[in-house]
Amino acid sequence: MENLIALLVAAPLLGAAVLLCGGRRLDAVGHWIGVLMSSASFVFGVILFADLLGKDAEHRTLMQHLFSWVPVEGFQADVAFRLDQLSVTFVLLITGVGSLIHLYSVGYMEHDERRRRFFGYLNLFLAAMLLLVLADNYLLLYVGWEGVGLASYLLIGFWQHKPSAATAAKKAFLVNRVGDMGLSIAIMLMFTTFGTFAFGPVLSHTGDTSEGKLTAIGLMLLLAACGKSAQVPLQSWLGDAMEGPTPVSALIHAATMVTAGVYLIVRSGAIFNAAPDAQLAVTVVGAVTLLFGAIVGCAKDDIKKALAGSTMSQIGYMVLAAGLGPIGYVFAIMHLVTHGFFKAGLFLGAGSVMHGMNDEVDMRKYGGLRKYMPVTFITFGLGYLAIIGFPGLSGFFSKDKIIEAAFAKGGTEGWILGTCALLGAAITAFYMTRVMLMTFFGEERWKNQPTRSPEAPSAEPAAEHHGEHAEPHPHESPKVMTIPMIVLAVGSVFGGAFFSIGDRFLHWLEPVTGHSEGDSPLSAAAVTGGTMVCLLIGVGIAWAMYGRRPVPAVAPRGSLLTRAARRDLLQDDFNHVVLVRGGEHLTRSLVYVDHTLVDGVVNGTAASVGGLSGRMRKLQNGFARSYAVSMFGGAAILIAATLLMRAV
Amino acid sequence: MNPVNYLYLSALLFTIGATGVLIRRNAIVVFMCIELMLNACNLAFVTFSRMHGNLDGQIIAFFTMVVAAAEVVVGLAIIVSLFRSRHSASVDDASLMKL
Amino acid sequence: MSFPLLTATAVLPALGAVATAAVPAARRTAAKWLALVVSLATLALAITVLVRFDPDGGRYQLTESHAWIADFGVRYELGVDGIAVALIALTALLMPFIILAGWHDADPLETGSRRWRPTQGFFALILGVEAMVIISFEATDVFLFYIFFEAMLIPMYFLIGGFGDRAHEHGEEAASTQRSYAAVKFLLYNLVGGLIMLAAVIGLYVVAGNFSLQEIAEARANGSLHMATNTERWLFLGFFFAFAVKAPLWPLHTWLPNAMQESTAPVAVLITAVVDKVGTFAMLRFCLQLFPEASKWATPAILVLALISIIYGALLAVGQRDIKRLVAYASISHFGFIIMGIFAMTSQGQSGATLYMVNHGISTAALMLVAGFLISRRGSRLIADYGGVQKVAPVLAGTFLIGGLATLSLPGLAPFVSEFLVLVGTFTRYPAVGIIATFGIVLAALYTLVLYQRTMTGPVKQEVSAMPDLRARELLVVAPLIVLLIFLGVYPKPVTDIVNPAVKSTLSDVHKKDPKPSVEAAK
Amino acid sequence: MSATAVHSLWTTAAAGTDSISKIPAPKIEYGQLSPTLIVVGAAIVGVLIEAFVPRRSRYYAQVFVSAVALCAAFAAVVALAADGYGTTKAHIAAMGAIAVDGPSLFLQGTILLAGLVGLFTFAERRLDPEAHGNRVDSFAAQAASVPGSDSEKAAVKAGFTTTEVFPLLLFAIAGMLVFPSANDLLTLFVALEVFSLPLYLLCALARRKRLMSQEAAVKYFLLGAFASAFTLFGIALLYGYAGSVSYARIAQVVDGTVTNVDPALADTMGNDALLLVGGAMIVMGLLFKVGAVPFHMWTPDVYQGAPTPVTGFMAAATKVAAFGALLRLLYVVLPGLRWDWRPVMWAVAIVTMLGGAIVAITQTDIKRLLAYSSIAHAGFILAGVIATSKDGVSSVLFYLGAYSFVTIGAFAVVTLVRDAGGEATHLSKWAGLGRRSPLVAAVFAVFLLAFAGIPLTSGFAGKFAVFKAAAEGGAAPLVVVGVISSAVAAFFYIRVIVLMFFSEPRPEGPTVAVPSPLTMTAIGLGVVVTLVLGVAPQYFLDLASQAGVFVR
Repeated sequence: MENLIALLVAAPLLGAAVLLCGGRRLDAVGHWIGVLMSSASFVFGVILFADLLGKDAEHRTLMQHLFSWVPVEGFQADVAFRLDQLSVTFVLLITGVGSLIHLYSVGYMEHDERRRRFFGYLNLFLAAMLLLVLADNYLLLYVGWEGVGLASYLLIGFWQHKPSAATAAKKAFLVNRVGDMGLSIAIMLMFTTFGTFAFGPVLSHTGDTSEGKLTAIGLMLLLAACGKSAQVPLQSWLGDAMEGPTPVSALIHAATMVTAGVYLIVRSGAIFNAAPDAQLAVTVVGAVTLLFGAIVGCAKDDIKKALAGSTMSQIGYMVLAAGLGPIGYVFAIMHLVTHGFFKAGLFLGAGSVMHGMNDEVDMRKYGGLRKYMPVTFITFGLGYLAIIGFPGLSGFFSKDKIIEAAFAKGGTEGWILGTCALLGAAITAFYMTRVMLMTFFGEERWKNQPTRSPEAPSAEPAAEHHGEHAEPHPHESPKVMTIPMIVLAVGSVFGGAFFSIGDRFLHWLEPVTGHSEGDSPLSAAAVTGGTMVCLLIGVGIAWAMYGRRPVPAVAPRGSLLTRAARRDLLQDDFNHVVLVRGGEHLTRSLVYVDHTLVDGVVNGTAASVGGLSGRMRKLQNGFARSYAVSMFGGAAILIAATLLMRAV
Repeated sequence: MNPVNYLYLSALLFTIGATGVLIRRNAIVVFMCIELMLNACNLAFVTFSRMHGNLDGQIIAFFTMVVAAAEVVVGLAIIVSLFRSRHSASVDDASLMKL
Repeated sequence: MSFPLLTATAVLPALGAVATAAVPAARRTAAKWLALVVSLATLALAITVLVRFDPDGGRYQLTESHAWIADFGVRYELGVDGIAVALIALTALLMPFIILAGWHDADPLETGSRRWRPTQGFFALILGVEAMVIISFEATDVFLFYIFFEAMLIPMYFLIGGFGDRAHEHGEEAASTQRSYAAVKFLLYNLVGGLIMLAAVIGLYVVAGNFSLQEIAEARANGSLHMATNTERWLFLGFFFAFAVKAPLWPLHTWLPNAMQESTAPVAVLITAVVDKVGTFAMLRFCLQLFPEASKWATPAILVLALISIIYGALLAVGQRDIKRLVAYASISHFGFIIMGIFAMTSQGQSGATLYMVNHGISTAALMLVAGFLISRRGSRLIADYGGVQKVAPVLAGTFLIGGLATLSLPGLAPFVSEFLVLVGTFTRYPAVGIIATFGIVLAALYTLVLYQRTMTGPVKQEVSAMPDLRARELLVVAPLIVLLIFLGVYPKPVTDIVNPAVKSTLSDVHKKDPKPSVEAAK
Repeated sequence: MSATAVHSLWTTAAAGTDSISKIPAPKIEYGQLSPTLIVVGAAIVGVLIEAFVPRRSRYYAQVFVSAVALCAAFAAVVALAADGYGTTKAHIAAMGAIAVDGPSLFLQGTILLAGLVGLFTFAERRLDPEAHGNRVDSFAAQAASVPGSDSEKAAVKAGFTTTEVFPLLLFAIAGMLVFPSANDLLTLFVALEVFSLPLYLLCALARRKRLMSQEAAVKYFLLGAFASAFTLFGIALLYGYAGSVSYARIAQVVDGTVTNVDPALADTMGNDALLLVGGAMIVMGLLFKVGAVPFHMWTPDVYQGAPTPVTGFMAAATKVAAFGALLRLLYVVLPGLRWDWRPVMWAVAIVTMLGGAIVAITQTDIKRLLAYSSIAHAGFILAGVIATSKDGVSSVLFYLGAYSFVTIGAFAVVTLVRDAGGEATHLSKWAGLGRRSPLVAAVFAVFLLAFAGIPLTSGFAGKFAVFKAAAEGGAAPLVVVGVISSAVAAFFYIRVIVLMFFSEPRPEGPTVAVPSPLTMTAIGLGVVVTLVLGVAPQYFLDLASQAGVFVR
């Protein structure tokens, strides 16, 4: 049974290889190969899952050792997989949602002549992501870690002819690299501390070393997580990543890849448990990000960017939970899964809307679409209710638990974190309602005015196939696109309930993550009540602003905060001024230094020797008598020197 | 008379000759100065031979004369040909090659 | 007396060079094929060496030893350890690709004198370089090594100065002047290094009385040969300077960008991927074995220089406007890593460094050769002259991207393994150095992706719109390299197994042990 | 004849006890002096040929005689060496005048070979375009006729050639053969003049650019005579110091082994001032011949002005002979003074190496360039001389052997590159030679690389040998300076290579004349020796090290 694990990774990898090397002759069937491979690995996942279920809780861990990868003296890195409750959860999420999105893409990318390549990249991503969650040591995890980075780079920049896309892709990779630095340093620290970096030994020996070392490792892991999961301060890439095709945004930048950071933290729980300071840092990052993302989400008019903000903020929730330690791990993962469902659904919905609207992304040019695309409206709506935590839907359970846990952290920290979480819930409700209203309700702002007005450039070139400046004719998307949306909607409706009733999910994961009930200052009921209140407030304000009053087709100037939020709270501008400009100056001056100083010294020496030569050459003036003089002088010196030698 | 004085004389002659080489322009004169130096050498040889009481120095003096004579032959030949082609025996005019 | 395999491996290309040079002017293509065949035959021999070499056997194997110049205490002594074997294999492996890639680089534009045969010369010189490089990897006699270490410069010099990119932004005249400037710079830098080494070599003879690496190393080990501290340090510096020029290490690096910029892509590969490796290899083999104490004494300074090379090279790569210069500075950064790994004096560091030499050779070859194909199509080296190539030549762009990803050492590709080993190996002994060096990987990503973005993505430039995709020959050059990159990235064990024992004995020469982890978690 | 021989003859006569018949005839080992004697004899025959053989056939007769003589002499040298005169039977012949030992035989051999190769370049008659239907060599039709005058034209028309050059060459070689083996100061001086005077004349005999040629001769002659005057005075002083001119005797006095000093002579005998000044003056004379800074200034002008074959021969053979004499002087006569002259020689060596290398950088004439490079090489050799060890001697011998062939070969190549005005020696004209005639350019490149001391050429082996000796002799700083100056020197050798191969050929550039087998042999021999001594020098190193001992 263990041997299946490798197949999980192998299937999509094979798919990627075939699709990318296959050449044009595969264009016709390429996308179906992609779908086949992803669903194949989903099937394997299910089989393995069933196998695990068969075992009793303690022995639900499958290991597969393939071969010794980098054997050097003390440094032994193997290619080995570990399939336990945690990883299998991810496997199912990744392959499941992945397969759905593959299916969706078949329809969505229909008109793109490079569709084969697109599916190749998607498969590559699946393979890397599975490698990430299945790896049995940090170095192998690192491979998956960068692998998904590469896939996301390729997919964000899929439409490379658009400078914006290429830039966004590059930015994403670079920011992630900064995070990867953290991961590699963490691995080095582990190696020096434990002499290994395999999960088993490292996590079981955390007791034997100093807290300082563990804190260092923890912080480095956190840095890595920030990069991958778009947490402050490394969140800036996620917004731009929306340049990629929408299915990519749904799969990579909502459901799976961006949650890798959470996986890393939960997986390394043992380290964080032993390093409270690192944990605190994690919670802080989480709390800050969940507010940051939420605020950004409120101000964006680009539907995908708005959703991106919300992704950021939701992952903030997860990280926050993961930072709370054993209290939160389970709920972090649980929220991760439910979020996977409804956020993916939302993105697909957004994609479907754009598909029907000539790839218009500016919500101010939407409105009243519910009549035209009912399925999209319903699925999107369900996703909406799920994310704001409408009672009974999945978001409600998972998010509520996290808020509880935050309070349960105890002490002032607990209060602060809890309040942040609550606040976040309120803002979430606000911006999601805003999206909902602007898109599906209100008057139809897209009537009698061409889309793709200069200030809202299109994200998708598929427009080239529809008329450029024609008035859009909203229409429902084809089945191949709607079916995945429906499935995901179902998931986002019932997922939470399914997990929480009888704490199924808790008991499932406990053996891996461990669990402890914190002593919450507030009763669970109180928290839920508070959440409900926040929710209502958020929705209310949104209704007041966008439901009752008509939405202006051109964004109003807005308050200072709004304008800041539109620009990702100026964080990008900071990067630009400090890093980009500064870097440019640095490199330019270094180039100058290399040319004038380092090279100059050498050339200078050469030149000076040449000059000396020129001057000495003048002595050779062609007059025999002056030669005689030099001989005479030389003789004199020779004699004098000889005598002198004797004298001294 | 103390033979050492002859040595001083020869040294003096040698120096005069050398100086002549350095300051005179006419090749012939320069050459004569060189001959003078050789003669100074001869004087020294003879003197030393006297002091040591062996004849080597005097023999050498003969040899030197022979050599000097040969030198004159060659030297004059060269200088004359130079003079004929340039109509000047000045060593300073002969400075085509420099630097 | 068995078959002198090592000599054969070196002599074959030498003979091939002579033969190639002798091919008449009219039969240009024959010369090319001849060169290719010879290089393949050499590869076969190198593989035989690889097979005959027993990793668990003695330190130096397949040894040959003959009297040569008794007066100078010089013997013709050959022998290979794991490190040498790996590098010989690399050299022999890359040559066919270099030759194939340079297939048309030396076709004469104008037919000069009847006896003027640039093509024959080009390939003959390449083979000559191969012969000299191989023998300097094999030499276990310091003098023998030195001779070829120096002699190598001459053919390289003609390759750089004599053959350049076809089209040039300022016309052929300017091109030739720039070329000869680059060539002279290359030669003088390395010659000065070599001459300073010559002084040290003579000094070594005065101290040791012979040049046999093994004898001297043994004598050092069992104390029968004592060097005064200062003598050892001076000699070490003499050797190291030459190797640092060759490697090249900051601040002795400025010849490399010019050389790589002006020479054709295959020659540029020859420089960084093959010839420069002799420098780093020699640090491992000679500096550490002959002067262990001095090596340890110099380690801090060298590490700092290596660190500067890493960061400085990467930053300058970011600032370049010329594709080849960019790759050159990237290589400087990578050589910083290699040297850092060597002088970290840990088994991970040195195994990593050796592996790095091999991987860097392959990855640079891949990147540079594709870049060469690109340049040959557009006739310009300036990044700004490209854009949107991905659209018109997807395969070219794809291979270029893979080469770039290898350069930024993406996990799954070969360079990642070696780079990480070097970093870990350094980190275990000098954490600060390791951490600073890690910034290098971010910068690497920066310059590679910027290069890719500017050249391959974005709207299609007018000049590149008609650019053909990779031809069969070019694909034949690139594909195997890429396969190799992936294979060694996934399964480097074959190389590490060969290298590890050699590294172990090198470390024992300098009396260094790996630092122990504070917790014995590993089972 | 030698001084001591003569004087013993005189003194016995002065004793006057017995009748003249009792005078013992001086004992001369003709066999051991045969190389010199053969050459001298041939020279005299050459003179006779000039006198009696009709002009048409003179050239052939001269070449034949000279070639035969040189080969015979070389054979004699080999025979002597084989007979063990170089090692076991080494002794002092001709009543103390001539030392027959390793160094002298080795150097004589080298000189003879160099002379032979030189002879080939002298005899080359295919390079210059035929004048009025008769082949001409690179020497003036009639030295006496004024350049550009009618008489000259007439001489050319008549097809005159200066076949005297061959006897002159032989005389010079004879002098050079004696020079390094001279074992007393008088012989030294005589030999010096014997090989200098013919050279002075040869310098004046160029066919083209006669004014420059004559000027070179004048400069060389005046300065040479000036230098030899110094030498002679030095000899006088040493004689005054030791009361004898024989090396052995002087050496003994220097060591103080001779104690029975007549008090009356106390102020001269054993007076160190005389010794030091005298020694310095003689050394200066020799340094002038090897062209060491600051006595080098004649070198560039003379090398440039002299007919190129003469330059090549001079550059090679003169250095060999002069360094041989210098070695013998310093190792046999003045070893006791080592601590006095070594520091001075250090200084000379350093300024010579650096001076030669640095000034060469900015030269624009290939012959002057080679002149300066020869100066730099003199510096390198001096480094070996200073080692004052057996290794030092043998390394110098080896270096001289290697160097002389490279030099002659290089100058021979220079004779090939010609344009309307004869040889095109200006560097700018060599641009793109590699494109026009790759072979010639390649050969010249080999010579240049050998000069630069690149491994696998004789230059490297030689340089390594002398530096090794110097380092072992405790002159490490000298080695470092040497290394630095070789780096500087490398620059201008490379410059020429760049010029030949990497720069575009000029349309009005020179043509490369196709030489006769004579010059080809000269060049080919140069290349072969260069490579053989570079790759497998062991045999010759053995030869040199066996020859490394002076007889005292």
